[in-house]
Amino acid sequence: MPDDLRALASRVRPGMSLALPVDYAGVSMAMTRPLIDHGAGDLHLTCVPTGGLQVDMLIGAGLVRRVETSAVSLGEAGGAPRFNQAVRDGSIQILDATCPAIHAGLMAAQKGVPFMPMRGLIGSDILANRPEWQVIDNPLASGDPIVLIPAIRPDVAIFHAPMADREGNVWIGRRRELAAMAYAATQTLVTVERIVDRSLLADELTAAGTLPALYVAAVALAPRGAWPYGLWGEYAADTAELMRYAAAARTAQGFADYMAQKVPA
Amino acid sequence: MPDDLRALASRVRPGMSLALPVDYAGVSMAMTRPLIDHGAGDLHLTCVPTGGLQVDMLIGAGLVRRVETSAVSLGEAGGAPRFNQAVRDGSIQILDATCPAIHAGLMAAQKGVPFMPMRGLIGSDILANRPEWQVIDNPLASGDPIVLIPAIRPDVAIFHAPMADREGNVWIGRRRELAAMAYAATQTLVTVERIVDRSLLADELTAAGTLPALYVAAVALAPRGAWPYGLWGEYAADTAELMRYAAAARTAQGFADYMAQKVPA
Amino acid sequence: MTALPREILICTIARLLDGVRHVAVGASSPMPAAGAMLRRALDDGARPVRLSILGSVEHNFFTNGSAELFDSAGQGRLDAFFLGGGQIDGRANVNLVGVGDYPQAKVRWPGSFGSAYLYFTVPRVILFREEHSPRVLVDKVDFISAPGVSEPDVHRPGGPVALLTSKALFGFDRARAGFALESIHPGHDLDEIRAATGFAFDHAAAPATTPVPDAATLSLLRGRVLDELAETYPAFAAQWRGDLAAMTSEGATA
Amino acid sequence: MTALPREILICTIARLLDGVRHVAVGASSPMPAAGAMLRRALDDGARPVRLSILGSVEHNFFTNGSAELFDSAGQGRLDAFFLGGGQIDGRANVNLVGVGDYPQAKVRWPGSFGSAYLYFTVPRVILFREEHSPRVLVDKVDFISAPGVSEPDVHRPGGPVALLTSKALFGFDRARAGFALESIHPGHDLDEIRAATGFAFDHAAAPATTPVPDAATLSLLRGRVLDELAETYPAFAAQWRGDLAAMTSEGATA
Repeated sequence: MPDDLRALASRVRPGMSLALPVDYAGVSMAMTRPLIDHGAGDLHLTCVPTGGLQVDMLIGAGLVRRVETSAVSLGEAGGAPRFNQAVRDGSIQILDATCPAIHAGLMAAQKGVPFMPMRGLIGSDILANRPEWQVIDNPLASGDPIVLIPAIRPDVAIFHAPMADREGNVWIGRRRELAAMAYAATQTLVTVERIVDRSLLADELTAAGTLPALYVAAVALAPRGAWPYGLWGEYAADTAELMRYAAAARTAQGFADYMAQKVPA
Repeated sequence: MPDDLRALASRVRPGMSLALPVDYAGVSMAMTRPLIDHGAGDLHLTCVPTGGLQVDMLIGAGLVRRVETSAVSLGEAGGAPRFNQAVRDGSIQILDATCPAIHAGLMAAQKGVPFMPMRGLIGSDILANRPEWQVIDNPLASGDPIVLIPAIRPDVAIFHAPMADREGNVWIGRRRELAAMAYAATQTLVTVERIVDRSLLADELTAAGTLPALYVAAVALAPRGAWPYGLWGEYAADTAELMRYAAAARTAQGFADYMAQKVPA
Repeated sequence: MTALPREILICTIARLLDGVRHVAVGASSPMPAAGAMLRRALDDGARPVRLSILGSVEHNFFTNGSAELFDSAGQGRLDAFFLGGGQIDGRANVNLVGVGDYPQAKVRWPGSFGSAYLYFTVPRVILFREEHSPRVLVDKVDFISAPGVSEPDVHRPGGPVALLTSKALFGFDRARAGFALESIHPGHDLDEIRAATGFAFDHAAAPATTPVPDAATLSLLRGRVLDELAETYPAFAAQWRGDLAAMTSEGATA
Repeated sequence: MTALPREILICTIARLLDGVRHVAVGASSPMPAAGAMLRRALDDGARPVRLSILGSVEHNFFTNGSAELFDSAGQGRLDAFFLGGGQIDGRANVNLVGVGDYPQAKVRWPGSFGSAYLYFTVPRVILFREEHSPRVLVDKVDFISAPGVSEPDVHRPGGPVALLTSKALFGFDRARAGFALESIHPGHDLDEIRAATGFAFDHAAAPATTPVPDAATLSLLRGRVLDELAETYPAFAAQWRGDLAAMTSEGATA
């Protein structure tokens, strides 16, 4: 495992909150084993807005105390086995959300406000189980109940992107939830397919899809770092590998055996 | 004047609210004379978040009832003469704001919520003169006053951008306030330097800076359509022309004479 | 031409989408996607129909991250959406979370995704679940991911309009907060529907049969739509083509 | 080497920016920009200093439109900012709107820009106005674009720390809500400051003189910083170079 991935992982301390992106946006799977080896546990995961393989592995490795998410699954490969088991066992706390509520919480942090209002939710058991989400009467129009979602301020956001430059600017394209995570988080750790010499801010075409270094604490090179997930514009998901994991991780032992395997080069 | 600019202008009806961008983001100066010739008046202008030459001209032409803005000026060329005169005369209503309040109002519209909370403002005369902006006690932490900014939902947003494709997708680069205006507005009218044949969504590099056609009601070609303002990545502002306007428009007659001149080709 | 059961479903979906400008479907929802593609093909030249397939790179015209779908719904720019559900009850409540006591559900499903928002903001939400059984169509869901109806003071421009299963099509009456059987698909009958449905519903004494697509629609579906679909759902399209080939050869040997 | 008055101001600004990670300046603010560039040059190798010049394409590393500056301030990522003001009063209230009764002001200025937000959220706001006269430094502003102090319950991580004019440097005491004279620039004296200031302020019996930059700082300023500045503010840089040339030739002929 490259030293720089290890260095990134070492920034995570026990009890921290981590924001992790949805499957198709750029999951830094390359960081998963370094995080597990590093071993900082008692983590609070915020899935932006849903989770998959990485979340399942961190749960399986026993590092997770709580998950806030709109869903966790392996997509075509089915349910997330370690997540489902942990929920049944009650070994993790689950904070069920709905996608735009997670976006709203991050937006509140981005804007430096304590909450964002959000439509919907009223009458759902999601809301009924989230006492920190408050229903108020819209102060601008009485008789109009509306939910307030508190700001979500992750300690660390972690994702994978196609490229970064030497100044630490990261190209995220149109996957702007990655920027939203970074704006909201205290520090953001990024793995990339490649590092380019020319500043991504040097021309307007690349600048348009760039997260400025202001928000980026550290960058590490990790070619095919989303595998077995795909990376938009770069490579497709390895569904067979996801299926192989899904089958193996049905049991704790199967999960342990899978994780004990050497990572394919 | 090209027919398609006339067609765009004809979508504006008396009494409508128009969102117009800041000087450096991409002002569709090409639309100014068509709007004046079209003559729909009683307009409410929302400057995103400040205004300049276009706002001054629309006011000078007598089309404006009300301006919501964080500032109106001609930048290096000094104060905005027709705006300043109209404020002194009381012939327009001025809703003084501060930049992030206008962004907050547009964001509320983007998110489909009635308001956005915002820090700051408390104790300012801006707030004191905006009765529709409410101060509430933060429901999530008592003893914490916070301002709510109502959603701003313009009828029409108008801006100028480098390029559009034949499907109506518009490349706005990193000038994402243009997207914010379009998300918030009912319809968005865009002039562009050029129309390209290839879909802007066909590759991730251009897609990253593209406003999808979903938000765009009409596009018209207008080369150098921001002149005498500049367009980022394309051409610089013509400061001499701005100075010439600033000097001419000190009086109503001077303004009328300036506007009666043929537009340079 | 004889229509396959899935073709009847797809044509029914296209019918339910009549008049939409923008419809979104989930990542692994080939039938709703096919219905939307058929709608787009039927409206070709008359009205543009935009289709967003969530999580797809190909059929994703959004450029503001995964929040943009929800934002566009909040702006009133999304006309139709599909929801499934591990459980759906007679008040159109949807459960995507699990069976048993929350949170330690006996069976845990992935979660509610965007349902608790889109169900409120999208005017035409179509409940689509092929399995039509008392296990899915229950009297009362164990967990409400998104409620079918709301109190009158709740801002709710959207909600359920129909429930489509492999056996039947129901309409939903928001005022009454209940389903009414609109039509039964060919090959099924009212007794079977009653037995398979865990909630009470209104129905005519002799319910209508779900219309079978005409030849023109079928040919559009098996031509342009199937080709378009194959780009995003190759496995589903291949199976469909296989079934068509089997049906043709059966017909030939019959 | 003798320092020009503007060089003393720029070095004072750089001193006030000691320790910042990220500073933003307005579009037409060459002196604050020069101060920030000098700070960056002084900290080279020790600590990165990010400089955002609003409205500039060159010195704009933001990629989320004009809202991003304010967002970054709300996130606590902006350490210092400069505010001018048509009027500034003794409680550090700032008026960017106009003179006379609002809204039909006798004199109308452009407007408040982002002041009513950044004054609350940026920890180190430096009030910078070269004109030091009773017209600008008033007892009470006609319109509060942004207040200098807030009630204790108001969320306010930011606010004014200093007021720098062509004649003097004041510090601001938030608890007392008043200015104290820190130093007078060479060539000015306390009586002049008193006469030119429309509000009361604390001061020592014999106020300090604003330090003049040492030779090393001056050479950094006239070398690297002036070159950097010329890219964004060519007219200002050219005038400065002209004044330096005139001073040198005066010195040669003296």
